[in-house]
Amino acid sequence: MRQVYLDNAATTPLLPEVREAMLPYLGELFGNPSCLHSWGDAAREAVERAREQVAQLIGAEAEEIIFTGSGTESNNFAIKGLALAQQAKGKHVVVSAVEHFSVLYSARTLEKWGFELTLVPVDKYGVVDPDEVRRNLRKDTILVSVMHANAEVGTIEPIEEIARITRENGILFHTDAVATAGTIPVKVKELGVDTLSLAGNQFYGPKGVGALWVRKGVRIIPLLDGGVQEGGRRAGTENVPAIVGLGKAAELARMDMPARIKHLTHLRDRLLTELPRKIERVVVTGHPQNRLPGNASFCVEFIEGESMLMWLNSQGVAVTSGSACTSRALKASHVLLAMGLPHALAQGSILFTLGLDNTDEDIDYVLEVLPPIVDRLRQMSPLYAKFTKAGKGGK
Amino acid sequence: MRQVYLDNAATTPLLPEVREAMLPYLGELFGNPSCLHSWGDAAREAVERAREQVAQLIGAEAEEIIFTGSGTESNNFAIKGLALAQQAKGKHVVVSAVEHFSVLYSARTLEKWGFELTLVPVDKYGVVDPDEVRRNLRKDTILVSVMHANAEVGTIEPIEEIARITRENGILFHTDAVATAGTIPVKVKELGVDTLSLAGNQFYGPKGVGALWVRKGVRIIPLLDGGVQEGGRRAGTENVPAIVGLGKAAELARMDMPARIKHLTHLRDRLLTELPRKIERVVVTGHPQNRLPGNASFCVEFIEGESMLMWLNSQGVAVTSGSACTSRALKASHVLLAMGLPHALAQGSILFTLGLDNTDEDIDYVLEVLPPIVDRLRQMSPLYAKFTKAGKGGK
Amino acid sequence: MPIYSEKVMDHFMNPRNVGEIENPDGIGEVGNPVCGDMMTFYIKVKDNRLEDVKFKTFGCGAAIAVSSMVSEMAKGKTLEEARKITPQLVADELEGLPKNKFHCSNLGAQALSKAIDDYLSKKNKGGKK
Amino acid sequence: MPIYSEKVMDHFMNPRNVGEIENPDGIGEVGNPVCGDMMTFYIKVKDNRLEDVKFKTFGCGAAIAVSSMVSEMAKGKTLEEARKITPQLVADELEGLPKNKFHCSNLGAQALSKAIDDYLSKKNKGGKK
Ligand SMILES: Cc1ncc(COP(=O)(O)O)c(C=O)c1O
Ligand SMILES: Cc1ncc(COP(=O)(O)O)c(C=O)c1O
Repeated sequence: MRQVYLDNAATTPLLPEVREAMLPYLGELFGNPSCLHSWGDAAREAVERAREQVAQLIGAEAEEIIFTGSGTESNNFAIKGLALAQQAKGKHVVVSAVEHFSVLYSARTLEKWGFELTLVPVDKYGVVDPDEVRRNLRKDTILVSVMHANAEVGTIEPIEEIARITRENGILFHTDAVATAGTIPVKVKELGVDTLSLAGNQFYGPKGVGALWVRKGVRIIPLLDGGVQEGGRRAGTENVPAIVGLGKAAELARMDMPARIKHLTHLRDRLLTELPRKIERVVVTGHPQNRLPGNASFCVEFIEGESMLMWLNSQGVAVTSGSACTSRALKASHVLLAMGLPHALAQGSILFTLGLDNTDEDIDYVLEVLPPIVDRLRQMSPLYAKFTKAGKGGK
Repeated sequence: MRQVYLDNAATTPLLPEVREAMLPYLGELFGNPSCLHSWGDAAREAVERAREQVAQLIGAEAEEIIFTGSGTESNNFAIKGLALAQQAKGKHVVVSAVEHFSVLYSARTLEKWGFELTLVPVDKYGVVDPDEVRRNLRKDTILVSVMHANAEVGTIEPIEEIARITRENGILFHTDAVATAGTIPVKVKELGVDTLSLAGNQFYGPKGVGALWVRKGVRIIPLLDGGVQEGGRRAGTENVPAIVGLGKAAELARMDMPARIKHLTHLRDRLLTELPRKIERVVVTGHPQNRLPGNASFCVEFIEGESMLMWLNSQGVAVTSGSACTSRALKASHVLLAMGLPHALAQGSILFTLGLDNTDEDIDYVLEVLPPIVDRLRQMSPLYAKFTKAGKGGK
Repeated sequence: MPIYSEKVMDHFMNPRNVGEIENPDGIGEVGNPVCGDMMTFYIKVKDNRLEDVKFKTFGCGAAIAVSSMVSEMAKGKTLEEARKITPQLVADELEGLPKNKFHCSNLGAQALSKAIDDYLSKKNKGGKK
Repeated sequence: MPIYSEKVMDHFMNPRNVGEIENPDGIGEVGNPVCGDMMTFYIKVKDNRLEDVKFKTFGCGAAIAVSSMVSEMAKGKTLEEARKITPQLVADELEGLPKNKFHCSNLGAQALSKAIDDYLSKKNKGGKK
């Protein structure tokens, strides 16, 4: 059976070049970068090269890059570390309603620590209105966090505009670029933010490694205390092979980005236009144009996402429904609800995230296998029964 | 030139079997364990197998194991997470003076959060006296942390006895077993502790992965907020290849432990007895018997550790001095000072940590190359000059 | 390691007794789109026995498999026997359910029970059958 | 990527001017075991020039290399010229020092300066030479 992986937002495979770059560090070059002997020297050199590569990807200085263990860690580090460093100035934090759980629940933890939190709403496309951010700023606001793009609906946020507002008000601005760094152009100077997270496994690099970029001069309290690794800002023996892989993936992403975007956009647009033609009552979620090149997200009326996912899997197709992969909460995605979708519709979420290996034939295959699955599930759906009884199309 | 790696406390090489076990997860089996499709299934299966393997190593239940990104993260998680979970009960924490920085500075962070900290002293061998712990307990003590063994001087601590005291007093007890798990027998039930940290790169497993064992029923606040990975206690996409490697390393360690201990103890004892015969005025640090099988630590009088390390490196021999590898602070090791060594002597620290690949010839080589290095450095040492002028041996 | 047992997958992909019953003797509806699962059970009763059971379900794989399993377990049973189909029994018959899906087996048993309630209340009122 | 430049390693492994001077004209001692490095500089002065410079050092690779470099830079210079050997100049001559080792170059310049002070104060007191 054809195997079609369309869940690249959950994690991407390693590019062969990335794996090759990592292998020596799983072998002979196993040293600890903090050590002063030759084994340490080789490891340190590798880590510093990777730091340069990651810095180049986002137009930053190498010394501004702090390696972490995941996108989640980078976001926890930023939200908690910046808030704690600023608490003498104020205790109010503003984040968007569609943030990844690693930002959202870090902000919830800040509430437990005595901070106040404001969630900024989004429009029906999942876009944060910069004026909404401005309206929610207070004298004691010390931190704003809005993600660069939402992985679930693909919407790209107006970071530059929000950054202009935070800068005017002397407030730090973190952006979670886990879904964008390595995928679309991300330049910290153009974005105008103060800190930015990214993760290796989002652009054909390894799991177990992320980075936080911290603008020079911005104070942040460590999340991990201990040794003086990463300039004393992130303790713990560095995950050298993964860092090397992240560096290599960053280099490849920087070089191949235009070609990748073109390829993914083509496949994405096929899904976005052809799927609603093949299946009635399907809505595209997220912004129609201003969205991630590899993201085609939908809600299918009258049926539930996981059951589609399971059926597709039986046909060799891997997808995600809503935020199923990170939440496994049984509730509808907080992102879709924040965009104003009714619960029943939000339950029917299905998310295709394309990767470099995908082809037109993969799209053809999905367009062929999905409609009968939807049919079958609708045949057993009480909601669909009500709809047809009420006079199909009469709505 | 002969290459002799004697810095296994800093990090160990991967065993070939461990690397083999990891490779598929850097290739085809790249899925995210949280996902519900086949790619996710394969990854989840691998992670759960590893959890079993780690649990077996320490005589625990699989569901009590939480994977983390490093020994440092495990310690931060335990110290901060247990203290925060217990703060309604009290705010006093007790840790030993010779803890690894990841415990020590986590406890210092607790101080900033309004907790009180007591450091328990050690004797000249680095041993914590359980009665000292008892004397320092208060009504509001909620957490005690004493490491299972100190990696720098090898001393193994009387964990069972301390655990008996904390249990009697209803106080949680964390032990940092990063230096012992996978190296000497570590059984959580025998130790009687409530939480225990371990790390992959200490026993021929990968970097970038650790674990925290949390006794069933013990409440702990997450360090990393976000998705519901690891039962909601440690968010972030799992580092599957590294977790698989940790599992395999745990399995191998469990099976080979007696043979490994025998091999390492033999080499260690040669260093401990022969080095002081070859070089005058060298002291063994740490407990003479009750110490890690691979740890031979010394202080060499009148000269400084890093300069020995650099010279040895030029001869192909990799060692560490004091806690040089994690602190790079220029000060003498806090462990040696806590043991009562004078500063000048503590500066002369040199640490050989043996690994499975080491041979008798490696020891012969070290015993051959080190004495002339010491001589050379002493010839330029003003402290040695004073000593010889004062009448050599007259001391 | 799929999250669902083979039995669950079988009932999910080949659900038994899907559909509606025309002029059913009882209908039981549970759940709502907010909680994520909705089930409607239809029953036909003859001589105090469940002559026919059908369902429609909106929900995850577990919800569909549970519905199918409950319908299969219920069919042919007396009303009293059918009441004894507990969530645990359903989960056991399915060779287990993931922890966070256990509530689905609750829903299945509830929906059946509601359909029986519906039948009984109609019978008491109308005296029909 | 070794932490030390080749030049530092050269001066560390082949330090110039190690030793003591018998009956030196000045001695400068800096540092102590608590801070981790100790240096003693010995100088011989003739016609206001550093005719000979020797040192003994207890310390890390950087401390030894700095001592060696300072001694080499100082030798043959007038006292005034020698005073102008700044920590930065020493570090530059060594092709850089790791950030956390920069203080060693301070110590080297200080020790030399102290030896010159010692010479000058003895001269002033004793009028010798
Ligand atoms: C926008 C965003 N932020 C953060 C994360 C967290 O990444 P991880 O689970 O790898 O730590 C993700 C994961 O997909 C994401 O999409
Ligand atoms: C006793 C002990 N605890 C914790 C750690 C921290 O481990 P890591 O730096 O790998 O996070 C070490 C490292 O050597 C250690 O020896």
